[in-house]
Amino acid sequence: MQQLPELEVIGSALQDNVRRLFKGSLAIRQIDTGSDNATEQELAALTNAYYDIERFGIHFVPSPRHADMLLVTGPVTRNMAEALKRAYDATPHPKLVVAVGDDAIDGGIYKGSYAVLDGVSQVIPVDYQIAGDPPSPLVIMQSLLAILDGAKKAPKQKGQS
Amino acid sequence: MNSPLLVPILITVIYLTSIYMHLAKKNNGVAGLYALQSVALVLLFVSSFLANPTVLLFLVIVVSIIVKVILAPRFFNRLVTRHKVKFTVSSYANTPVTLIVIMFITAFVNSDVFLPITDLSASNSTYVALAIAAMLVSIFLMVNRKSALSQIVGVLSLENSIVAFGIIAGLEQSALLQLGTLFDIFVWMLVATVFVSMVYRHTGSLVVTTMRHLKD
Amino acid sequence: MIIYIVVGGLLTASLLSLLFKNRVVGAAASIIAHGLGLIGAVALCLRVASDGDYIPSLFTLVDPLSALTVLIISIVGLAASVYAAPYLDREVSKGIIGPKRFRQYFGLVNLFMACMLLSVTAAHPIAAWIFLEATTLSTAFLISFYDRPSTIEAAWKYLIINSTGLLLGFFGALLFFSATSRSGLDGFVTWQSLLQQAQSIDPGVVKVAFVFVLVGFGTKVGLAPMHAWKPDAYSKSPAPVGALLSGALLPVALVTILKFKVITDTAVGGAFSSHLLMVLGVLSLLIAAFSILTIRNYKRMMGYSSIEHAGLMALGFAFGGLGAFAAILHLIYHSLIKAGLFFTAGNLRLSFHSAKIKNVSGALKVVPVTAGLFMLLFLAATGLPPFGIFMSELYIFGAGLKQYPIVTIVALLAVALVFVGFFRQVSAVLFGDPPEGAQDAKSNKWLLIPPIVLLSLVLVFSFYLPPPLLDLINEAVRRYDL
Amino acid sequence: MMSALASPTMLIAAMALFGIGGVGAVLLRKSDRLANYWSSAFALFGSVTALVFAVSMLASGQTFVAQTTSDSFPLLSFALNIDRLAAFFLVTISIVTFFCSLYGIGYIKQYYGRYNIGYLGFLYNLFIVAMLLVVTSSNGIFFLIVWEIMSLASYFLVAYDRHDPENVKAGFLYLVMTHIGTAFILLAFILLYVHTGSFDFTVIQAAMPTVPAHIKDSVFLLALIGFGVKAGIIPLHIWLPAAHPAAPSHVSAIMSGVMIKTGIYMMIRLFLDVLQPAPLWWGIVVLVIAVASCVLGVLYALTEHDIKRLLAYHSIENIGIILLGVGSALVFSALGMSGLAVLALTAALFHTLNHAIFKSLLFLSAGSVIHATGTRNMEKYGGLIKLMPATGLFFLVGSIAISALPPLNGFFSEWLTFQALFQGIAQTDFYIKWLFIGVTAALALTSGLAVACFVKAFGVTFLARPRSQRAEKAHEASAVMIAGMAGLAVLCVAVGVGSSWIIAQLQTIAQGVLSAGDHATLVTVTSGHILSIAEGFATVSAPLLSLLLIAVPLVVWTITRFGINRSQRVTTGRTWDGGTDLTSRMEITSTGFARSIILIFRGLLKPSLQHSVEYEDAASRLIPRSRSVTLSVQDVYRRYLYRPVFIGFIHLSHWIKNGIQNGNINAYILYILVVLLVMLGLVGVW
Repeated sequence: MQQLPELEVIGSALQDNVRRLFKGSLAIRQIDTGSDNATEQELAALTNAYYDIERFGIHFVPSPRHADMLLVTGPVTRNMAEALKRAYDATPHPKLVVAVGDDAIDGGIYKGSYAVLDGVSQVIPVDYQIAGDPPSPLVIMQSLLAILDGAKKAPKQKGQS
Repeated sequence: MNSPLLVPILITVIYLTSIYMHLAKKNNGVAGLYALQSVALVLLFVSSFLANPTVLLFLVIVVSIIVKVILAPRFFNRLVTRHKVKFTVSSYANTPVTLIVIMFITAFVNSDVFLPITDLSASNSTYVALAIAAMLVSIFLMVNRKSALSQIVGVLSLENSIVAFGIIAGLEQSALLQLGTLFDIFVWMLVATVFVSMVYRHTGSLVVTTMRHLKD
Repeated sequence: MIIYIVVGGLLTASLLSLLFKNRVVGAAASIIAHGLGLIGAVALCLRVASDGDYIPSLFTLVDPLSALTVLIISIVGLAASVYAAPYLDREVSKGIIGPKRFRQYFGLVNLFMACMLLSVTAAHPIAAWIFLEATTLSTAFLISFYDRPSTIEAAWKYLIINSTGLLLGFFGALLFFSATSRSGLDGFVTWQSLLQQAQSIDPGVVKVAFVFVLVGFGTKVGLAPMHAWKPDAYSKSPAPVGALLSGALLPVALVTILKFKVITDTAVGGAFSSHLLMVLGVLSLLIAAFSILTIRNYKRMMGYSSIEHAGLMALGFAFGGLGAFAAILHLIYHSLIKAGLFFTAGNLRLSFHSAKIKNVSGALKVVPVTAGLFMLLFLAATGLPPFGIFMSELYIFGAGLKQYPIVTIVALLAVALVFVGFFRQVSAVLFGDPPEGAQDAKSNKWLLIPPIVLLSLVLVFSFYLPPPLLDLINEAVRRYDL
Repeated sequence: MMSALASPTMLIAAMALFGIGGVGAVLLRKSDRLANYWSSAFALFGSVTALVFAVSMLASGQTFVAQTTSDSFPLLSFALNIDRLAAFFLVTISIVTFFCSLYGIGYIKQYYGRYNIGYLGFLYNLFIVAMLLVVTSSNGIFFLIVWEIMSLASYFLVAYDRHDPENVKAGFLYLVMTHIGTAFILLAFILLYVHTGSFDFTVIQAAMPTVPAHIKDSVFLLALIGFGVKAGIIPLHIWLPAAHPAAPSHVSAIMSGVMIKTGIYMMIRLFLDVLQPAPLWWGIVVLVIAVASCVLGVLYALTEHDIKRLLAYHSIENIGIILLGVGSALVFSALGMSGLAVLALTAALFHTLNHAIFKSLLFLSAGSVIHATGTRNMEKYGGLIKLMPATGLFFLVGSIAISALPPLNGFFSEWLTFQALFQGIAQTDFYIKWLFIGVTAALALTSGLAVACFVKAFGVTFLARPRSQRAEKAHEASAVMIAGMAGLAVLCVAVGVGSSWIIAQLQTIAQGVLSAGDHATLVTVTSGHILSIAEGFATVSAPLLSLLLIAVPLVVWTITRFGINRSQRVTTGRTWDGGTDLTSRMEITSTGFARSIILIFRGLLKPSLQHSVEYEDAASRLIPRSRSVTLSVQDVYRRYLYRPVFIGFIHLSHWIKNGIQNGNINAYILYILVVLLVMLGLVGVW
């Protein structure tokens, strides 16, 4: 019960940022590039009744065509590399790419395996990283807030490659 | 018709022979009945000749005797002996039914329908009717009998009855034409007997019901 | 004299082919005789068209209708004999018949032709009958030409049924003399004198007589239900004989009925004979239509087609007026077309070795010219324009619709059904993949020229009737339609 | 100048050109190329000549009558009567044949070496000549002759590609149906002859007051059936979806575009001209048939996946729409509302012209597609617009036109038909009013379904990705074929834009047919382009509408491009596929597209739905290997009407044949005996 205010605080800050940057609605496409599903559990928790991230204007969408942000999880298996690249291409500009979880950042515990490419940045340019194995929902939210804060400061930063 | 008694007897003979042809069990019998019928016909010619003697009519009589009385039955008998088909094959209707049908035919001929024709020769109207009845009975022979030989005899008997009708009803033709007709009949007989032989050769019997391959 | 010369020529050809073993002699002689016959027929027609009836002797009387019939017979006869030579040649080379059969064929065919010519030009009804009966005798051996069980069967049926029928016709003819014999004309009665005497015959007798004549000669024409011999005889005889039976013998027998019909009509009015003809005509049409629908043999189909056309002609004459005109036209067209159809059917048989429809397909691939001709002749036979039968059928229906609407409509539907059935079979024969062993009869062009000539003739007559021909038809209608 | 062009010499010249083309093709048959060029070129010349003649006839407003009686045959006369109506049909025919002949030059090439091109050329020219004569002849016998020649020529064209047994069957069905139809027509004409003493239309028309009403009614019904077979009204249509696909495409275009209109022509000629005055129920019957044809036609079209059969069913639908006009005209003229009758007939005539243009365009472009892919099955197409853009564009133009979307020609004729029906609702009394309400609803339904159907046809054929190897290797049609299609596409637009002027012209034709004077004018054209019905009941301006339809998208595009998204940058990437590769199996199929509509109308269409599942292990039936659903629609008329009748006839035939011709000679002689006795018995009666 003590955490509730913290969640609310982060949430309303997020909401403010989303309202300002994305006219009230941030669309996220989550891409699983072969993760162990731990990060997915946490991301899924974001939409449960407790966190209910949608009330702050953040939605998970089914297609990268609709997305403002890509949340990429997993160490990028060889088979998923091409799909990741296509999803990245399909996402309209401007877009944010966030690698979520340690394995997404550099392969994590899978690092060096013959089956993985050791991190999202090996395949597509990554804008932000959210560390943790897995990061908890609150961490994710905090990170998102930080990302949006950063984006707010440097709005012309993207639109590259 | 100068001999009032002769004509009725002869025409009755023709009529009766055509009925007996239905009943005959042997092929020779059918041929014999035809010969008898032809004799009666020739005698009718003779009575006509006595009334009105001409050379041509005499010729007709002679040819008739040769063709119908002598040659035709001999052809048939030779056919029978050559092919060893002594007994004629069965008929569709049994004897009582056959007789009933013949009765009906005779009654029909004596009905109003044929009145104008039987009246052609008022004095002989009954006998005219008998001649017509003989005709129809002959056709019925062809319908009823399954033997090829009976069918030939049926056609010939039909011809005999028609000629008899012509004589009695006074519808005689020019003798020249009668000779032509006789010639036709003679050739017809030759052709028919040849065909009977061919039928026997190809089917091994004289039963016309074996010839039922040409349908639809 | 013309007619005697023609008949003499035919008989000579008959004798020559029987006497000489060389088969060229018989064929050549009969083609020459038939050619002469055609010239004679044309001359005869021109003469009758310009001068009226041609009566060279007591025995011969050629009126317009007879002249037309002579012309038809001669055309079909010439075409048949031209076709027969290569046709039989091919059958000999295929081993279907022995080489000696040439003699038999040409001997009998010439006799057959002579009998038909004599029958149709005979002045005396009984003489006409005698020669008609003689045709039965000469054709019996032509039908059994292949000497197989089935051909014997066909010929036997032909012989017995036709003899029975003709004897009935003979009886009917005799009855017509009931008036004349008493009025002292004794013996030699011509059609003309019979017609003049017609009024004095007892109407009752005339009616019965006409029934016998109709049934009797109707057998020879092939009107249903006396038609039963027709499919058998047509399918089992050699193709040119079929052409002659359908194209020449049918008109001869029909014309004989007409000659009696006009006498009957004079005596008892037209309604009686019309009604009888109508009954037989409709019956023929219906039976033919339904039979053709599922027929399995294309040569038997020709037989039913003839029955259908005989029925149509009977209807035309029954309706009278425009119908009679149309019926005579129909007679001409039908003979030419049907002969052509028989020739093409013969060609098909030569190529496919079978008259069964299920064994014949893809004719367009194997024998394109024959198949094309077959198609066109089929269209002509079933009354599609521009072929003349369309016109004649139209006139026949036009003549009948007002007075006999039901008969006409039934006839119209039956004709449509004939088309469906016929077309079904033709379609099966022409299209598809040919069976194995079918080969083009590489081809003697003389097997194709007769049907082509006949088709062209039909096409010409469909648009243009030469004035003498038209005169003859009109005169015939005037005489035979009261 | 005008009178020279309108002289009959031009018509004779046109016929002669076709004749030279046909006969020459046969003579040149040894060389496929020469035969093709020769016959097509002369068909082109002939069409142009006929077109010039007919247009100048229309322009000069004269009527041409000629007659040559036959010496040999009574009652037959080669009588031509070219009034405005006939001239209008001449125009329609010659426009379509012109472009089809052009297209044919390229299309025929695929038959080189396989079939005889000479005979194709002959039949093609014969077919056109016969059609031209059909709409100009004014003697019943002469008409029947050319009518049958037309049918026969088209039969041979249908069965031309004879190596496909389906085509042979289609030809069989076609000729049988058309022959039965002709039998009815024959009966109708004979009936008229019996009661008027002539086969000449003018004489018949003059003698009409003396003809009893029941005879007129019989003639009406017979002619309706007879010409209905050719026009393809339901339920006499069964030959149409079989025969039109079977013929070479440029011939299909002519058959569907104009040949079936000859049936309409004769209905107009007989019902509205020769047999007038007509009772009210004729019009009602025609309207009911028209409704059945248009609704069922479009429904069956929806269910088709054979592109040419689909188009053929649309012909049935459009014939229905045309007949709505004709039927309304009949109803109005029976009610004495000659102005409305003129309006309705004008609508019918206009739709006739339009359908001729866009349907032949559609058939030609379908022909190009078939030529390129070698199949008529739409499920095997897809993505063709990338490979054959011109054809795709023309098909789109045709689709828009046939879907009655403005500003193409189809819209205006259907709009006019609607106006006629609205006037019917507005101006008639209770029962007729409800009839018109029903009819209008049916037409509205038809229009909607037609759009759906062409969304399907165009989408499945040209959009998405190729669904077969042949479709991947498709190639654009050759230049002449494109020229042929382009001409018709341009006409679609031009007739649409110029519809006010054309409708005004057609109105005078309709007035001529109905012998209604100028006062019977409901359609007025003001300031050159505004078409107004019944003094402002409804107005439309085709040029303005077209301008609007071009301007609005243009404006929208301009604003978006240069206003809202000035700084927008466009990048082209690959299609988002969710990570899996796109395959043609992911596309919607034509059956799938139509499924929901079919199920809505399952009461009418009686579709058969079949599920079949194949299992890996048949015993346990746990894991399915494949699952297929078959949705098929059979023509109910074929199944419940024609098949039983045909089978019945076959049974009857067997029964009669086996009963009578049983091979037993005794029976044969018995027939003779029985006939003899029966007839003798009848002697007393007659």
